[in-house]
Amino acid sequence: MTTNTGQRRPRTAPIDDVSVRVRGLTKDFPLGGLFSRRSMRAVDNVDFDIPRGTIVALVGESGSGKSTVARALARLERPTAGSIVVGGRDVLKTEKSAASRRYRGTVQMVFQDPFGSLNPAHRVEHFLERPLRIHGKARTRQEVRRQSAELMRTVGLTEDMLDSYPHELSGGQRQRVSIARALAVDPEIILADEPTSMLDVSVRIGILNLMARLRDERGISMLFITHDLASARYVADTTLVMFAGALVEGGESLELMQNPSHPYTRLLLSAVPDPARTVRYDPVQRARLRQAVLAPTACPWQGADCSATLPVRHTVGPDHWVRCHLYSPQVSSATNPLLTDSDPDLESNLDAAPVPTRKAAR
Amino acid sequence: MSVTNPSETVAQATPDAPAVVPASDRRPRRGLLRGILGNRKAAFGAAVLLLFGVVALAAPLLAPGNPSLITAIASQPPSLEHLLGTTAKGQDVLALTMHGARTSLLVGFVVGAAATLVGLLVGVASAYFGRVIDDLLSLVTNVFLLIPGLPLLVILAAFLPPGIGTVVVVLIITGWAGSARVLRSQALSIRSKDFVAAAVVTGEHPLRIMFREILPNMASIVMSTFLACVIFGIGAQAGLEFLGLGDASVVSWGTNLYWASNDGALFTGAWWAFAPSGLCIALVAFALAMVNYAVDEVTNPRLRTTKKGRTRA
Amino acid sequence: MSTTPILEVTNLRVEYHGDNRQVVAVNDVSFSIGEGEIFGLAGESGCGKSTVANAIMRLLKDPAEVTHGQIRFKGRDLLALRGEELRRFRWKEIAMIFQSAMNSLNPVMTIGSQMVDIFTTHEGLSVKQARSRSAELLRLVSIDPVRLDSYPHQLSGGMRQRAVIAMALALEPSLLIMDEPTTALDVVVQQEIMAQISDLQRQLGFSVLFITHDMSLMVELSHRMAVMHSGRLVEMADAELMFASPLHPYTLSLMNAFPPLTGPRIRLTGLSDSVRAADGSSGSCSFHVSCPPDRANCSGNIPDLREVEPGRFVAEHPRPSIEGTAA
Amino acid sequence: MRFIVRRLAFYLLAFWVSITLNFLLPRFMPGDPVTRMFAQAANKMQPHQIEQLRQLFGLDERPIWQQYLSYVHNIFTGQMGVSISRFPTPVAEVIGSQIGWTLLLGGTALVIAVVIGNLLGILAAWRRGGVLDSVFPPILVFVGSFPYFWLAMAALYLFGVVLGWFPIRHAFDAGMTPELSWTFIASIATHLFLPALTIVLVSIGGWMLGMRNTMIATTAEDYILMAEAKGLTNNRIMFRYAARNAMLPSVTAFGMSFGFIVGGALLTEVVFAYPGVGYQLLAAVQGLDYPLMQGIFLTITAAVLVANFLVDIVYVRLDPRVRVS
Repeated sequence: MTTNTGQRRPRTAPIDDVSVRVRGLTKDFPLGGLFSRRSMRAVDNVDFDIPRGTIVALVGESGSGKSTVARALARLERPTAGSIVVGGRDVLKTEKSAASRRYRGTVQMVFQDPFGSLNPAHRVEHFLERPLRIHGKARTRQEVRRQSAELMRTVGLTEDMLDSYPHELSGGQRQRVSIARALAVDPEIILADEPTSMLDVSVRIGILNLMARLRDERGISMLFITHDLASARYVADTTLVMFAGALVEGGESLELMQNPSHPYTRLLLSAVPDPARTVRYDPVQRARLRQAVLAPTACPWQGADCSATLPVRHTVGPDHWVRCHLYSPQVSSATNPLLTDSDPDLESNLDAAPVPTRKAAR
Repeated sequence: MSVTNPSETVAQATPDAPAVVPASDRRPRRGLLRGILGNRKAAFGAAVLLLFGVVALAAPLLAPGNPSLITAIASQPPSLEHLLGTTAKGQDVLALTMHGARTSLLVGFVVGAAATLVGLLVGVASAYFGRVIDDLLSLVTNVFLLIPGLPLLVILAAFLPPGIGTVVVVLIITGWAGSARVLRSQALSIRSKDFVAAAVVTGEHPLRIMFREILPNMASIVMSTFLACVIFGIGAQAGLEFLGLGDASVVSWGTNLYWASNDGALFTGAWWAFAPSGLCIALVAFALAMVNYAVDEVTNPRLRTTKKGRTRA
Repeated sequence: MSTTPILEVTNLRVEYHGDNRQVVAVNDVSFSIGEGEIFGLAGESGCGKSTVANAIMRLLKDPAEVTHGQIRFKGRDLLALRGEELRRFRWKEIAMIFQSAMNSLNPVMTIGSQMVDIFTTHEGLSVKQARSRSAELLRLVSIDPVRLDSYPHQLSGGMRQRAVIAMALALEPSLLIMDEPTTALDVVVQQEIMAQISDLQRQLGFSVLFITHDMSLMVELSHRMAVMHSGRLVEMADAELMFASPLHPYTLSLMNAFPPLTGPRIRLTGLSDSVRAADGSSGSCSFHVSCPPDRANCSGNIPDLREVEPGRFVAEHPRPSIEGTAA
Repeated sequence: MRFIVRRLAFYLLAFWVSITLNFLLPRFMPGDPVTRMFAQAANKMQPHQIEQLRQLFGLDERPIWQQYLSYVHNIFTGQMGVSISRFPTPVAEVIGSQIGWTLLLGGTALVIAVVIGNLLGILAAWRRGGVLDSVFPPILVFVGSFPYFWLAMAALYLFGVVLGWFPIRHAFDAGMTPELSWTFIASIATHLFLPALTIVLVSIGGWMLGMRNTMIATTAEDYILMAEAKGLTNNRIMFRYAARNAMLPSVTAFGMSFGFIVGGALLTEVVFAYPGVGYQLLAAVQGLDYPLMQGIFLTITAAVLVANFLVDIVYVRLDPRVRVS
C-alpha cells in the first residue's frame, strides 16, 4: 500500500529549528560476490528530524539497521535512496560523490569501539590536531596545542594526556578523546554510535553526562544510537525505536517509555532487567507480543496483520507516534485505540502487560 | 628450499583472523623495533646477515681478481693454500663462494624488495578502491599463486634473454602474488577499522589516510613479507641457475652449484665444490627466517615458547 | 533455599606471572554458596570475577596460578584434585556456561555429538542411549531435537546459548557457574534465557554462581550477591538489600550505570565524573579508580570485608561524595 | 555446492591464464630463442612437423585470433607438438611416460611430510615448552633453509656415493623390466627413499610450525576451555576439538603448497636422475626444447589445479560452515 504522505510524515517543524532532516532514507547492501544481484535492505524508508540542540536516541537490537543510519549520516555509506537535509541543503544531491569539508565541519561522529577508533600508531594530540588543521581552526603549533588542551579539559581529561598513546588510556578515556576529536571541528551535530556499549559499566554514565552537557552548554544536536532503552531514557529528549530497518515508534523519551505502544517497543521494554519495576511481566502476554513482532502473518491481534499492508504512522499522544495497525481508526475504536471489538481479551491482556502504569493514549 | 612460497611462512605465522589476539596482546607499534633487537633469535639472524653482508661487500678485497679464472690445479681438497679447495676446472672455491655472495644477496634483496613493493601496491590498492578493483586484483593474485612456480619460472626464463636482469624480473613475476595476498588481507582488515572511518569523518584526504593512518600499522607485516620474499628470491635464483637457466658466466651460489653438478663433483668425491655455496644459502635463509620468527613473536607474544612447562590441569 | 554451603571459597588468591612481575588477579576472596542458592558476583571487566570462576573450575592456564586459599566443594578440597580425578569431577559436580555461546561450541561438530560426548565420557553410555538423553535435554530447553544434527552456525545466538545450558545440565550438577551468559545477546533473547534458567533452577534445585557486570540483571535473578573490584570483594549482602541501599561507593557506581526505566529523570554520577576528575593523584585512592594501567598489585589497599549487619559485609565505609542525587 | 562451483570456475580461469601465457610468450618475447631452436632442429624434422611447431610458436602468418583458437584447440586435444630433445616423440607422449614417476615421488613425499609434520605440530602445541616444542622447530627450520636440490646432492653424496646404502640414480635398477613383482617394487622403494627423504626433510618444518601456530591459536578458543570443563579426556580434546579445527588452515595450505612441492620434486629429480618430468625439464632446457618445456608447464599446472580442486572438496567435507552457502 502506498501510504498517504501527509499522514506518515512526522509533524513538520520549521526547517530552521531542525539540525538534520532525514526523509525516505533507504540502504540496500549487496550480498554475495561480484556478479551477485541479491541485496539486503538494512534501512527501509526512514524519516526523522533532529531538532536543534536536542539528543535523539535511535534504539534497536543488533542488526536493526540503526548503525547504518548513523553511518549514512556520516557519509560513510552511500544511501540507496532518500534525502539528508543539513543546513537547508539536501547533501545527497549537492555533494554526491563525497562529503564536502563544510559537511565534515558540521556533522561529526563518535564510534562504538574505543579501542578501534583511535589509530594505535599516533599520539592523542594527532587526533585533535588533524581536525583543527583541516578545518582551519588552528594554524600554528601553539594554537594547536592550546586548543587541543582546551578540548581535553572540555571532555574531562588533562592536557598531559595529549602526549600519550591510545593504549596507555582506559576505555572511558579513549572514548572521551573520540568526543574531543569530534568537538574539534566545532560541529553542529554529533552522531554517537553506541558510544558506551563497549565501556566498563561504571564509566558509562560519565560519557552520557558529558553528552548531555555538550547539548546543554553548546547546543550541539546528537543522534544517539543505542540498544539500551535505559540510557536513551536517561539522556535523550526524543527516542525512536527501530526494528528490522524501519522506525516503528517515536516520541518524547519519558512519554514513550511510559506508554510504549508498538508491540516491539513493549517487548523490548519488558525485557530490560529493572529490579525497581513493581509489575512483573506475564509470559502469555510476552508470547503474544513476540508473535506479533516476529511473525507478523500470525499477529495475535486480528485485523492488525502488517505483513499484507504496511502500517502508517498514527499519533498516540503529544509528540508520540507509532506505526502499527492496532492504532488505525479502522481497527480500533476512536476512544481507545488499543482495543478492538474483535478481541475482547485484549484489554485484560494488556493490563497484564509489563508496563506498570499504562494510560490509554489520547 | 629452492622454490618456496613467500607467503607461506608469513601466512601461517600470522593467522588471517586478528580476532584471536586478545586485547591484552595489543602492543604499541613503536615497541616493535626494540622488541626485535632484544630477541635472541633476531640477534642471531642479524649477526649472520651482517657477516654475509660484510663478506659480500669486501669480496674484491678478500679475494682479489676474477674468481672464475683458473688459478690452480683442478679438484684439490681444502688445503692451506686453498681453504675450501678448488673446482674441477681449477678455480678457488672460497673466492667463488665469496664473490657468489655478492650476486646472490643482491638478487635476493632486490627481488624481495620489489616483490614486497608490488604486493604492497596491490594490497593497498585493493583496500583503497574496494569492491570491483579488489575482486579483480585478488582474482589475479590467486591465479598467480596457484600456477606452480618453478615450471612458470622455467618457461619465462627460457624465453627471455639470459642474464641477471631476467632472473630478477622472472622472480618478481612469480613471487609478488604471495606477498600481495598477505598484505591485501592485512590492509583490508585495517581499512575496516573505525579509526579509518574516523579519519574520513574528520575530513582527511584519502591519500593521507592511506599513508598516515593505514601504512604505519602494517610495518611488521611488511617486514615479515619482505624477509620471506628475500628467502624466496635467494632460493629460487639458485634453483633457476642450477637448472642452467641463469647466466652461467656470472658467479653466484646457484651457478657454483650448477657447475659443481655439471662437473660431476658428486661422483668424483669433491664435496668441497658443492658444500660451501649450499651451506651459505641455507645459513642466509635460516638467518632471515629467524629474524622473521622474531618479528612474529614480538607482535604475537602467544607464539613464544615458554620455558617453564607448567602442568596442564 | 537451604543455608548449607555447597561451595566454600576461602582467602583465594590468584596471581599471574608476567615476564618480570606478578599481577594479583584475585586477592584474598572468600564467599560461600548455599545449596539451591543463586549467588551473584558482579564486577567490571578485568576485576577478576572470571578468574574466580576459572579457579573453581580448575581451568586456570599457565601464567595464572592459585597461590593461596582454599576451594571446598561439598567438603572436598578442589585444589587437591589431580588428573583423572579432576576430569571425572568436572561437569558431573560443577558445570559452566561461558560468555559467548558462539565461541564455546566447537564449530565443526554437531550440537548432538558435542552433547553425546558428555554422556559417553562420564557415564559410559552407548552413542544411541546418549543421543536419546541429549534429545530429552534439548526438549528441556525448548529446542526441537532435530537440532541435534545441526552445526552451531546453523542456530541463532539464543538457541546456541540454550543448547549450552542443556549441555550444562546434562549430568545434573549441583553447581552451575554462569560467566556472563547473556552479554553477547540482545535484550529480548537475554530475558528469555534468564527466565529459562530461573525456571530450571526452581525445577532442579541446583546452586548457581552467576557472574555479570549487569547489576539489574543480577539483582533480578540472585538471592545473594557480592561486588568485586580489582581482585577484591568490596560488598556482599542479600541481593534485594544491596539493591535498596548499597553501602560501598563502587557498588553504587555500578548500579548507576543502569539508569531506571521509571520515575523522574535523576542525574547519576559515574566513577570518572567524581573521583578521577576531582583527584588526579593516586595517594588518596579509595577504591582504585585511578588504578595504574598495568594493574600491578593495586588491590592491596582495599580493606577486608567487615560484617556491618548480620549477613551484610562491606569493605569500608561509604564515601558521601559519590551518591545519586536528584537533579 | 555454490562454493564448489565457484572454485571450479576459478580453476578453469587459472588454467585459461596459463594457456594464454603459454601462447603469448613465444609470440611477444624477442624471437631468437625459437629461431635458434628451429635452426638446430629443422634438418631432422618432417615438413608437417615443422609446420605444426610453426603454428604452436606463432611463426605462421595467420591472424592472431585464429592462431589463438587453433592453439587452444590443440592443447585440449593433447597436441603439444613434438619434443625436440626426444625427437620425434610427441610432447604428450614424453610427458605421459614420465608424469607417473613425478606423481609417485611428489605424492609420497607430500603425504609423509604432511602427516608427520602436522602430528609433530599438534604435539608441540599441546605440550608447550616441551622437548618437541623447543628442540624440533629450530632444527627443522634450519634443514628447511637448504635448497631442495642441495640437500638432495648432499644425501646422494653421503648415502649413495660414500656409504653406498642407496642407489644413486634412476627409479629402479637398470636392466629390470617394469612388472608387478616384489623385487621390482622393492627396487622402486629403494630408489624412491633418498629423493623422497630430502623433500620431506625440507618441507616438514613448514608443516610443523604452521600446525603448531594454528593449534596455539585454537587452544585459546572458548570451545577448548568448555571441552576441558566438560571433563573430556585429553586425547579427545586434542584431536576432536583442537586439531580438528586447527587442521582447516592446514588443508588450505596443503592445496596451496602443491605447486611448491612439485617445484622441489622437479629439482630433486634432476639430482637423482629420477625419470620424472623434472629430469626431462632439465633435458628440455639444455636442448632448447621449447615445446616440451611448455608442455611440462601446462601439465603440471593442470595437475596442481586438479589437486587443489580435490582439496576443496575435502575442505567442504571438513568444514560445515562452507557447506551452507
